Amino acid sequence: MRRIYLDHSATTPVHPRVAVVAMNYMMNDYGNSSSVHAPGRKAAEAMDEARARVAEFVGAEPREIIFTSGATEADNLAILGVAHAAGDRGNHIITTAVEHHAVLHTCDALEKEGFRITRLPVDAEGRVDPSAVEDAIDDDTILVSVMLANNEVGTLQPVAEIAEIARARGVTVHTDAVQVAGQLPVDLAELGVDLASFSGHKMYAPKGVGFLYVRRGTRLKAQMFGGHHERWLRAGTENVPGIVALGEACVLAQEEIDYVTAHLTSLRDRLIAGLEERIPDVFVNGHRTERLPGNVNVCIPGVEGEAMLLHLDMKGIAASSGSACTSGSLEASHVLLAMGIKHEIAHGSLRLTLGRDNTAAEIDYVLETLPPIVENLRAMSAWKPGDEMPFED
Amino acid sequence: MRRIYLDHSATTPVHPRVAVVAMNYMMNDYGNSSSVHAPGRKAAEAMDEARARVAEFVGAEPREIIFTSGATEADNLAILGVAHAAGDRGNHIITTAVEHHAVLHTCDALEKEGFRITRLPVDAEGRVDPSAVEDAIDDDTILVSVMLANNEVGTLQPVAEIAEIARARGVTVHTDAVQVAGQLPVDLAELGVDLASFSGHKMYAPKGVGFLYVRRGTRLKAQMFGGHHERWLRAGTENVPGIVALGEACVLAQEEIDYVTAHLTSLRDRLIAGLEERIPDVFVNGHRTERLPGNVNVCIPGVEGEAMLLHLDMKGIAASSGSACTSGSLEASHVLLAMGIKHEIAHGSLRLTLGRDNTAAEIDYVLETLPPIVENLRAMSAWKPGDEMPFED
Amino acid sequence: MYTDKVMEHFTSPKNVGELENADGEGRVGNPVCGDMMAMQIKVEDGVITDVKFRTFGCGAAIATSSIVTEMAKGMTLEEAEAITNEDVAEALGGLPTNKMHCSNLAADALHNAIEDYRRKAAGEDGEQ
Amino acid sequence: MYTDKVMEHFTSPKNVGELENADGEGRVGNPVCGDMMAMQIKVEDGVITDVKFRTFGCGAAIATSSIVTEMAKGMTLEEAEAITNEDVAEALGGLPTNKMHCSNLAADALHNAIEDYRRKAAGEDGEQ
Ligand SMILES: Cc1ncc(COP(=O)(O)O)c(C=O)c1O
Ligand SMILES: Cc1ncc(COP(=O)(O)O)c(C=O)c1O
Repeated sequence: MRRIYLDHSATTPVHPRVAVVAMNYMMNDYGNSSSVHAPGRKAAEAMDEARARVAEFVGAEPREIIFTSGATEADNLAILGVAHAAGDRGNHIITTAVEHHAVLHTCDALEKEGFRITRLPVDAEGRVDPSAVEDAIDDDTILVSVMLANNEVGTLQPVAEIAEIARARGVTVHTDAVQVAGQLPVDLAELGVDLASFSGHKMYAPKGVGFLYVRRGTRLKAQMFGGHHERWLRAGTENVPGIVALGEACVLAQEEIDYVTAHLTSLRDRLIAGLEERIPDVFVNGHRTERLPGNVNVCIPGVEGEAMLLHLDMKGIAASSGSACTSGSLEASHVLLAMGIKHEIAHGSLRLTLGRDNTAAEIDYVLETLPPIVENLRAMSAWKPGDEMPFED
Repeated sequence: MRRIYLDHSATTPVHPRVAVVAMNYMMNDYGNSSSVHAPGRKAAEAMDEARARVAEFVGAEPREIIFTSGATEADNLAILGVAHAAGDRGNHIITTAVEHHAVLHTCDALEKEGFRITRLPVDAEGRVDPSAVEDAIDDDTILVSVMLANNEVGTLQPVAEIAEIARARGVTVHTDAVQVAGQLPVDLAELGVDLASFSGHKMYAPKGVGFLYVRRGTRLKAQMFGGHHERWLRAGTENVPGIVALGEACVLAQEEIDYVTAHLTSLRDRLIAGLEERIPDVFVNGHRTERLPGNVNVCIPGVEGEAMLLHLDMKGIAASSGSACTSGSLEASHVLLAMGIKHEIAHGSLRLTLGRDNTAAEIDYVLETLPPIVENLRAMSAWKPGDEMPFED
Repeated sequence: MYTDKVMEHFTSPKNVGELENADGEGRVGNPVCGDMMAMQIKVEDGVITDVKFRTFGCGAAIATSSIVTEMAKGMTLEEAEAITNEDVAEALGGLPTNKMHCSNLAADALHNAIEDYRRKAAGEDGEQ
Repeated sequence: MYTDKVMEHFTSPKNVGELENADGEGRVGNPVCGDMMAMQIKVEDGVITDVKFRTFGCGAAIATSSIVTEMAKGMTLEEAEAITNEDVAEALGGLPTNKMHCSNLAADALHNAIEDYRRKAAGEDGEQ
């Protein structure tokens, strides 16, 4: 069966060039970078080079890159690290209602410790208003955390504007930049943030590695204790194969970025246009233009997300749904709800996220395959778009 | 040049059979285990199987295995997790002076939070006295953390006895079992501990993955927040290639354990005997018999560790020294000092840690190579063993 | 994650649709949880002679709806009332644990339909 | 981690050993830090004509000891006193940052030896 992977926001395949690098550092150059001997020094040098490559890719200095096990850890380190380093300087954190759970649940944990959390609302397209950040800042504010692009609906946030506002008030700024890496160029110095989280497995590097950008001078407390690794900010034997592979993935991403941005954008627009043409009542979630090139997210009223996914899967198409129906939680997407979408509609979201290897022919196959699935599920549904809801909230 | 790797306690090469598994889950079966579609389900199933394999290897239930980024994180999760879950039940933690920094520095961090830490001394062979644990327990004690085997000197601790004492008093018991895995059989149910840390890269699996055993019913607070992964105890997209590779490494280790234990023991004893025969004034650190099969650790008075390592390295031999001279810290090994060894002697320690692929011929090469290096360095030294120390403390 | 039996009922659900002149109708679920089922029955001499359903929901919701209609058809009302959500899950070879609560409501829908039938029947009786 | 120059001096250190009838002797370091150097000089007409060292220590300690003896030989006492630990590190093409403090003491050892020479010389002068 034809297999079409359209879930690149969940994870990406490791690029062969990147996997070969990882393999080498697992089997041949497997030294521990803290060791004095040749295998150890080789690992240390490879890691230094990877750090330089990663830094170059995001417009930072090598010493500003702290490798972690992924973006969940990077988000946690940024938020807990700033909070726990704040001391008497304040206990108020501003974030948005549409952040990834790695940010939101970390803020929840801090709230239980006594921190005050402001979760800013978003508009119907998922954007936060920079002036709302300005209004929310008070003398106790120590951190603003706003994602660069939303992982569900692809909306880009005005992070540069927000960073300017916050930093003018002396407030540290963090952004979860996970989804942008490899899709759009990133220049952190220009963006003006103090902290930014990235994940390897969203950009054709392996799972289990990511990094936190920490602008020189940012006050941050380590959250994991042990060895002297990563300038004492993150203990633990470094994942050398993962880190070196991530360095390679950054080089690759940088080489290809113009092509990839254009390629994803064209596939995205083809897919959106096709869905709008072929599926009655479908509508696009998120901002039309301030949007990740690789993100298509729609609601299809009258159909539940998981049911669509299962049918698509049987046709070889791997997609996802905001409903995260099987992911432990059965709740509708907090992102779609924050954008003002009703529960029953939010349960019918479909996310198709594109990657560098997808083709126009694959998009066309999706456009042929999906409409009959929707028709079939709608025919079976206990309610129809346009009808009054026959079930009680 | 001949290359002989004798630093397996620092890290091991990934076994080819294990690396192939990792490679497959990077490039082919790269799904996110939370996804509904076929690639996601395949990842989830592979992870379930890996969890079962890991559990079987250590004598636990699959649900008692929490995957982490390594043993540093596992140690942190165990110690911070128990401490932060303790609430009013107490604030006293007992550990030993010879733990890995992942335990000691985590305890230091808790001390700053207001916890009371008892660091038990060890005898000249590096062993802690179980009755000292008994005496140290009071009404506030919430945790005893004692490693199963020391990573520097290889001494095995009487953890089963300690666990029995602590658990009889209602105190949770953690053991850092990192160094034992793959060298000696482990049966956690029999050992009687509540928590145990392991690291992939010490047992022929990749860096960047490890696990914490959490006995059913143990009170533990998550330290990283985000998704619903690992029964809410450890958020973050799972490192599927690393985890599945770790599962494979556990199967391999289990298959080979009898052979490996015997093989390492015989190489170890050959090496120790040869060193004692050929190097004047050398002595073995750690317990003679209650010792890891793969650990040789000696002090060579009159010689500094790093100088030895560099010379050995030039002869193709990768070894390490307690002095950790280049590892950020220039201090003598806290383990050797805790065993009552003088600073100048502790700076002259040499650790040779064996792996499954080492051979007797390699040991003999070391035994030929090391003595002239020692002689040469001693001739250059500013003091000699037996002389009065001509420098002031 | 789903058994073959679940997938079979999900992909080829039985008894989808609406009955003309249903004798009883039940609804369970709500927009928040994301699973909503409507079930209709036809009853003759205390026996369920026909059942149809419409469901908005995930794989488990559709599969449980389908199988419960097959189970109920030909049963007496009392037999049908004795079907539990657990029975339904079991008939499907099991369901993922996180689906046991929200999405496994088909037996409830059937019971609601029977209750509706009894209420109406009582009303009709009353009118006679 | 070490430059080629460091490794050269570490593997083939110059001027190892002891002088007969040294004119001055210096010692730096201690057992705790793990680097200990003893340096001896021979002085004629205010010029260092010979230097020897013995060092217990890491690669950097041995290499700095060796190169400082090469640098000092033939220098006037004043020139030799002007050598700093930083000069030594620079002559080796640099040292790892964590080695700059503890292991880079060779210039200090040399200065101690000169001081010892001057003290002795003053004593001898006094006796004349
Ligand atoms: C005894 C012991 N505990 C903990 C660790 C830390 O584990 P990891 O390297 O996985 O961070 C190590 C190795 O560095 C170790 O030897
Ligand atoms: C926006 C965003 N932040 C954080 C994460 C978490 O990163 P990781 O998968 O590396 O734990 C993800 C992906 O899961 C994400 O999309």
